[in-house]
Amino acid sequence: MSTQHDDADDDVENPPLEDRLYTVKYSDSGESHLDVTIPGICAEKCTTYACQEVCPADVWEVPDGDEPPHIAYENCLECGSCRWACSHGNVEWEYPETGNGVSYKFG
Amino acid sequence: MNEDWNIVVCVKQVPDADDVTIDPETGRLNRSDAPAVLNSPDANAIEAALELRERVGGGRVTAITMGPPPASAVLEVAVALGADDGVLLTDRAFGGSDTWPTSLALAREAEELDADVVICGEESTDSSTGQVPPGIAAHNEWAQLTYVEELEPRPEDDELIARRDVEGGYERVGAELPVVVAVGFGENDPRTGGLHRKIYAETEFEPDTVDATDLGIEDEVGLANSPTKVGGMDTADPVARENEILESTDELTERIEEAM
Amino acid sequence: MSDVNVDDYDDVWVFVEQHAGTVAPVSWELLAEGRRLADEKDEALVALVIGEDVEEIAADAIARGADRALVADDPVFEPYRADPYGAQFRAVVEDRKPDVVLIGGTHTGRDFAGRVAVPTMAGLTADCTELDVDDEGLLLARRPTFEGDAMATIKCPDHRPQMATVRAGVYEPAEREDGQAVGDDPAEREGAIEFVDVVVDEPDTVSRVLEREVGTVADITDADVLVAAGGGCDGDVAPVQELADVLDGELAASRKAVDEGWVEPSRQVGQTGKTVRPDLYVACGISGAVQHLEGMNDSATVIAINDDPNAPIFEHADHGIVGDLFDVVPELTAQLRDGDDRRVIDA
Amino acid sequence: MTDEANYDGAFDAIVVGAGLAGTAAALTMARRDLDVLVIERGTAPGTKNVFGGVMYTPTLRELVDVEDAPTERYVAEKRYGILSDDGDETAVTMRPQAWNDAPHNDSFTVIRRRFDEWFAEQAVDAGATLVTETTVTDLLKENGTIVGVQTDRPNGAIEAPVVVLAEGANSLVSEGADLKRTDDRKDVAVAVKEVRKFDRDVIEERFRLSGDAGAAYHYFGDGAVGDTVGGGYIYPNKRTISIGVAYRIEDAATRNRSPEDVLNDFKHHPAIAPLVRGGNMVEYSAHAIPEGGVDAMPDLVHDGAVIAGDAAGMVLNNGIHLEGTNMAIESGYHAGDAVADAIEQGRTNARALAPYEENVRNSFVVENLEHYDFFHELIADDRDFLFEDLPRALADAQREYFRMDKTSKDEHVSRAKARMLDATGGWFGAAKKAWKYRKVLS
Repeated sequence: MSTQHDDADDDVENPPLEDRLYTVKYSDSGESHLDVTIPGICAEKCTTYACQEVCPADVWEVPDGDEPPHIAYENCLECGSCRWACSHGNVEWEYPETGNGVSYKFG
Repeated sequence: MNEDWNIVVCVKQVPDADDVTIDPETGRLNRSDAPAVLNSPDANAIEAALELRERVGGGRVTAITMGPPPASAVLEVAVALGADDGVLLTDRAFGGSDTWPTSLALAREAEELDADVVICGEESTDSSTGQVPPGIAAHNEWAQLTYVEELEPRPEDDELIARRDVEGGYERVGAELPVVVAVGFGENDPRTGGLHRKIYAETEFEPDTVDATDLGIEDEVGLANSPTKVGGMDTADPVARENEILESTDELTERIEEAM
Repeated sequence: MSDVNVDDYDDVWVFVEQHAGTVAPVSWELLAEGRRLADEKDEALVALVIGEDVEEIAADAIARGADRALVADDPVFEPYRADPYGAQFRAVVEDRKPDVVLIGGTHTGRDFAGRVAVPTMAGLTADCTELDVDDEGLLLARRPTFEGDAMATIKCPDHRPQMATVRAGVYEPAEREDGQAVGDDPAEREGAIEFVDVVVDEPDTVSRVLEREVGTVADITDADVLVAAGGGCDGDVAPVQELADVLDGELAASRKAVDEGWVEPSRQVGQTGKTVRPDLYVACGISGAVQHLEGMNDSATVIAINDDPNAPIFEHADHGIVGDLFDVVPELTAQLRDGDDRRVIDA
Repeated sequence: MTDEANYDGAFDAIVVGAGLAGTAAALTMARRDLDVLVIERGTAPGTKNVFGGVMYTPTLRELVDVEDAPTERYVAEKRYGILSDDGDETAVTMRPQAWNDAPHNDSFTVIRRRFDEWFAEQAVDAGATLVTETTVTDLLKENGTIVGVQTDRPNGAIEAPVVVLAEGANSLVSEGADLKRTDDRKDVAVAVKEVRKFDRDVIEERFRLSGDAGAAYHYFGDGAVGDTVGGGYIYPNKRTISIGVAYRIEDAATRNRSPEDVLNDFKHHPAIAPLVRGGNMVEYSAHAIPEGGVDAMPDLVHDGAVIAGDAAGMVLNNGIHLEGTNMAIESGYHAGDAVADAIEQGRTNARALAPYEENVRNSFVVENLEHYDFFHELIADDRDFLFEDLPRALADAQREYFRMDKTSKDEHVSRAKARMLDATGGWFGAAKKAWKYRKVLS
């Protein structure tokens, strides 16, 4: 699906994800609230990497080779898309505990 | 019979440092829409106070704070974590106080509470002078222990031993009671408050309130009695960096050699 | 609240901090800045030394530019304790009425400064990074607040003395040029050393030092070169340590590397660690969280090595390379080592 | 001093989540003198809630004085644009004068962080108890009846005769306790949003607004969200603009276009770029929107518990209408009302709480969901026509219809008609489509 609107007005700012995540207020509980139920499934069975595809914040990163996905839980915006997207139901998804995680200032 | 220690922990409400923004045009600091929260180093002070009470085997932990009425929220945080009580020092007369009158008010209240140990955070994120704890000790002429990593109570000798962080090493220093302690930022892992305790703290708990007259210092506080005045506040311009991204390690080696 | 007559207060004092005869480097840095301020104010620069058998240090201070030295010499002051130091310092201040008092912002300076400022109702500004005097000779003390995002200028118009604790590493130290001192005509550089009455004795003290271990733990705040290990090291900091050795710098670390137990806490740089100002800071596998940047942003040159091109550290670095630190760092170490050999041959 | 509290600790009801449904329920119960405990996982109500940008307030108006609520602008203009990915836009704009007078068609743009906190304060003022920074991790059950909740704090269990599950789209507690099935990824949309800060007059000039008037722009077609089913939106606030896209997680998972790319491309479309250029970004956010409609709705009533708001899938998205806020508040109100009645009768099993489900089914909440229930399958299998062919056909037909040359108007009309019929598959195709979409307009 090609996008023909590269000639659009140039001062539409689309900052890199790093700057976008920098605008989100976040408190780190120190441990990940996300995990994979059975690592083996990702390595052997998964070919679609849906978790990586749907994530708006690059939390999931599927390495080549056979380790489970790398989870940058500090980026998580708590939308939950990965838990629905994974066709193997292999995403362990919990809320960050006791008030940690994102704190939206607008929402 | 173990002596119960009266432990007072000083806490402060500050604008959340994450939300203090700098207006790009005027360069002025914008604290208005930053929510007021507990000064983060004070979380280590509360934890140290609760641990001390547990190690002494008894005694009371009373949180005190100086500020406008909404500041009682940080007393609720302390009570929710396990402090027994809280006292709010609030009075229009306190307005504009710098370290000198602030530490005076806290010192007088600590005396009122017959404190054996006063515990503070290392500094506050909004003024970060780190001078209030030594100020309290000086006003009361009590012993003090700053940059503390660990506390070792010796109730039988009325002494508190602390491991202090000093440049290039550490010290173990014993201090006679009463003593004022400043706990190093990040030196312990604050506990999570119990659910029922937090509900009690945020609903039924009411702090006592004390004003300048109660402490007998009504004409020793406020702007007039503050030696230091803020002459100006502007944004710190970030250090200019070249941001050069190199392709090969030998170019990087050259840059390293140049910087030596 | 007694009104102070500011005109009764003169001279710029610099506190020379020493432990068992070893002077803290920041004291000589403040002596240099003190000299400049004293000349601006056309007043004397006085060194204040508290300790045991410290006359030699007082002489050193004069050789480095102080006009006079005041010395409180007694066993009660060794090792350092806040209450005796505070009481003695206060007594001398109340007696001699200095206008400006500069103290190094070390854990010692920031520990006892309050015990001087409170009883004398002096204006104390902590952790300054810039000093100046305005045209009426009023001290302008500038310091960072809000995690370094803002700079506040603090004044002390109606109270004296004007006290400030100042961060280490801001100024170049005042040097001794073989017996002569900075600035003044070298020949007459003797200046009086005066021993003041000691007002403290042991029974008055309320604290005792049981143990003091200094020098066993790295003091990364003093190092000129720091090579820092971050989360990207995944447990193996050996290559980073080797690079530090070849640069004869010190190993430093981000909070993640310390929390994971790969590096000892005393080497942590950042909000809950140390603030450093080396000439060269090499960040290996460090993403660049704001809490870390706050501790190393004053480094002269920052080099960043990270495999994520978007890592914020690159925005705060002078030179960087995107790559796996386990490849890049050993290569740098090797090239620098060959470079040393080459230099040895050429010398 | 030990860890147990010395407050009496007995609550009539526990509400999980201080979002719109949870707070509406808590406010309603508090006003009927129930002892209500609201447990919010965020540091304050609103910190964990993200939405498009427009709050619909018909039920809110019955609970509080909307004039006191922290709103940004009232919606004075609705605009629907169809975007082709060649850069064309065909749009319909409505600015009924009546919307400029209160109650402004009960449509306001709001900032959830401020609104939710204010709304929760009304419940607290009415007597509810709010505890924050606490996450409910499970339900407490005694032989099948729900008797309380477990939280992630020490000594974290607490009991009450009824639990109102208003946990939002990620209804982990309801799913964990098997009160509802986890939705299929075809029935959930991922939404990403950007809030940009502007000077107030820039916004008012750019969107032709004055005073507190605002607007709600919605966009569809491949030019908006690419090869997926979904849409984009722009909602001007006082000094910020909300810009976002939402589309099915199914498509995000299979069309290898990340939500961030879809948002970036939406912003670059020639019809969108002039409205969003400049300013500075102050927040990037993401959220999930349940779109399973009435089929995906779980049982709303259980022994000792009810489910309300997004957690019950109560969001209407049929392209034209994107409504969740009104449904959340309405369902919260009905939940609170039914729980209060049940408590007063002293019985809180599913039968005693049944009026909640009846009232919600008889309200606009479920009626609208049922009315547009067909819409989902329709959209899915007619996607290419609606999102790819129609936008382009409309653009081409307009060009023909409004062409300025020396041929006759008849010429233009017939060419425009031909282009449309070509897209719909002739007269017969057009009739079939009209029949299929009759419910949209009827």
